[in-house]
Amino acid sequence: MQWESWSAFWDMGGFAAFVWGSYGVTALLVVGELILVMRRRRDTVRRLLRLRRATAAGVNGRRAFEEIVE
Amino acid sequence: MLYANDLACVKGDRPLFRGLNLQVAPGAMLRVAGPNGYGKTSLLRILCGLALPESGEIRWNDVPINRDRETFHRALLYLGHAAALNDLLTPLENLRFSCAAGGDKVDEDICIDALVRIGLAEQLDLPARVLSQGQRRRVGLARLFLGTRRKLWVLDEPFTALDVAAVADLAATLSDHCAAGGMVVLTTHQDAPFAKPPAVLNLAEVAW
Amino acid sequence: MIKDMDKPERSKSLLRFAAPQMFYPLAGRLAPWFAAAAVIFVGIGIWLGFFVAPTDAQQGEVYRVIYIHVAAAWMSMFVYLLMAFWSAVGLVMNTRLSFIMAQALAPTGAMFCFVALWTGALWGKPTWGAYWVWDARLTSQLLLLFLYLGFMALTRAIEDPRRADKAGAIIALVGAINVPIIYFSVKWWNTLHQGASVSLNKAPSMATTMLVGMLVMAIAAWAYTIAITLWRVRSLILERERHTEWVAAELNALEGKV
Amino acid sequence: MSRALGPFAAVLDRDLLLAWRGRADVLVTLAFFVVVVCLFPFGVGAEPNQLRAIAPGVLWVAALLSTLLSLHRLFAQDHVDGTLEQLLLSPEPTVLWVVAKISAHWIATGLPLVVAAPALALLFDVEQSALGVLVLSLALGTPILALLGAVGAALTLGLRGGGMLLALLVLPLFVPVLIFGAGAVDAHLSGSGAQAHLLLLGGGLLGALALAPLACAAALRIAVE
Repeated sequence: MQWESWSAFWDMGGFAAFVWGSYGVTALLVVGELILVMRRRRDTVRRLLRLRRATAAGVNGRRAFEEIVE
Repeated sequence: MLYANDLACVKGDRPLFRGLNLQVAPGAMLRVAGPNGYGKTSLLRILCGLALPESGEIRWNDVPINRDRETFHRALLYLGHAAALNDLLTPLENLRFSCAAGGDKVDEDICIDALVRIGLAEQLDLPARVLSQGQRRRVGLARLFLGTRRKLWVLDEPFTALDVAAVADLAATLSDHCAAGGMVVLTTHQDAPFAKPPAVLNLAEVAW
Repeated sequence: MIKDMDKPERSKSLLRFAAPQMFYPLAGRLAPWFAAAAVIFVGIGIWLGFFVAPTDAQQGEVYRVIYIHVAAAWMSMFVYLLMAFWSAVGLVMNTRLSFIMAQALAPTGAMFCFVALWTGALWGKPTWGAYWVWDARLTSQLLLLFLYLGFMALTRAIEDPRRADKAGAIIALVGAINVPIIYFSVKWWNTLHQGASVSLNKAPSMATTMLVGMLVMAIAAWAYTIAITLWRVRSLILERERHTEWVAAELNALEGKV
Repeated sequence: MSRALGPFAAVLDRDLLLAWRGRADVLVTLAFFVVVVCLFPFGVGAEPNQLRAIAPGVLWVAALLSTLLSLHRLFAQDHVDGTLEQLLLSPEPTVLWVVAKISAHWIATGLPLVVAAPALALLFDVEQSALGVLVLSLALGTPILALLGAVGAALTLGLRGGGMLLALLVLPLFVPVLIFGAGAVDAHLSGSGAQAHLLLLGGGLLGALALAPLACAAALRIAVE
């Protein structure tokens, strides 16, 4: 075990800001990316579902399709 | 002989047509009809190899056009909506450039005769930017009178902005071209006095 | 004209996964496993890096940033080359899935590139007293980030998906050819201006545990990249193939859940 | 206008004629180059040996930015008026007239920069001996910028916000040219000789001449779709 105590661990030999700054931002970015990908998938599926309902309801698939396409 | 098999096209994310087959034999003329937005221009551009179809294949004399691009383009003359005209050049310079760029050997007086015939005698040496929309389209059409040995003519709305006399003259030229064994694929909203009524492909009936 | 790879043949060859319809469920099954592997390896890597590896003689504890910095720098380079590979495959075989793969990789590559720059800066401050130093590797890393941003900006700026795919593929290939050129010219330029003294070399004495820690973190980064890319590919496929019946069927299945 | 000599001569003649008729644009590019170069003394201060030190870099960055700004003129007009479509339908190989277009563009915008550079260098009190190397490095470097820039211009053809996107795409690719271009003059001034830099620029030019038109032709084909 490298560290005498947890507080020494967090202090990281006086470089806490730099080490935890690096790891913290990296963790933030990784988790952020995961959330973004998941949300993107959910939004895509929702948009396609809404699109499908609209085109199914439209009189002529082609006409309704044109109005919906953002 | 132009032959297209099972063509499909999606513009952006709008599906236009699918499973489209067409065949243009020497001497034949095909009119592509259909309301706006059904992909008439897209089909023409796909036939020329300017655009890639979603799926399907196009053959010229039984050779896929992307396999032997040079032979196909040597036999093709495409006139699109834009008249391929640069505003800073005169009609004569523009016409001579499009011939040279297409690899045709055409000397000056033939170009002048073509421009005079299409009704641009006075505008020969004016910069193209002063020309009217109809005059600009005529410079594009002048290439049809140059007697270049291009078999397949693909014309997008050739008759727009032309007066009655020019329409008749152009229709006669197209009919002569077909009579001489050439092929024409065109789109137009007005019926023109062709020697023989063209075959019609209506995109509205081609389901997606 | 187009060798139609999109209709799923029943052949048993791996090529059948080139069809988006076949690849979509496969990606769905594989991604969680890679994600799990990533979590495990990160755990081991952190444990090795922080609790087993000794303190560095010269740099003290701050060198522990190396575990992320090196892994991210490697990944940003590999992901770009992977993008160039998929772009080349896409242009040659005209399979749309290859282009989708390249575009799915780009954001993760850019993220690693930024992480490498960020951790490089935070590591640089205590070791040489400045957040940014025109070190050859850091500078080429910065230019690599511009290449990533250029790729992503171009593919998003073009509405028509097919043109976006091919344009992105071309810039990825052109960029890939230039990456070594940029790297060596920057290296030449760097030694010219500042001499070799100031450069971000690795911690001199690489104790085995440090090395192992770094490798484990690199593997973790690989697993993470594969997982996140597979997920992103799935949503890209859904967007691209929305006209097809199989997407309609897929949407039915998802009707209630979303 | 020359007789029909095939697409290469036709495109080259036409574009040079167009550049001559639209020479206002050429003067604007040149004026921009001069203005940008003159800005630096205001920003950095007029202290002679400092100016002398930064002169090669300033001249090169200004040349790079001028090239970047004029790149949109390469294909935009032809794309709008339909000439690009006709050229792509020409039976002759696309690469042929693409090289012609880029050469005409370089003659119209790159060459004036090379000619103007020595005069501007005098503003920075650069030694006489270094002027030769400066001109040579620009003469070798600006065509590379034009070739690489043409690929970016073709890729961003017809896109809104294309200008910024074009800069983002090509600037990283310009960095090596800038390094060895400006480096050549520095190396000459420091006495270690500029052969290595100039040879590298020459090699880069040949490489770009061989590869860039291919990428540019492919990009044009998809831009017109």
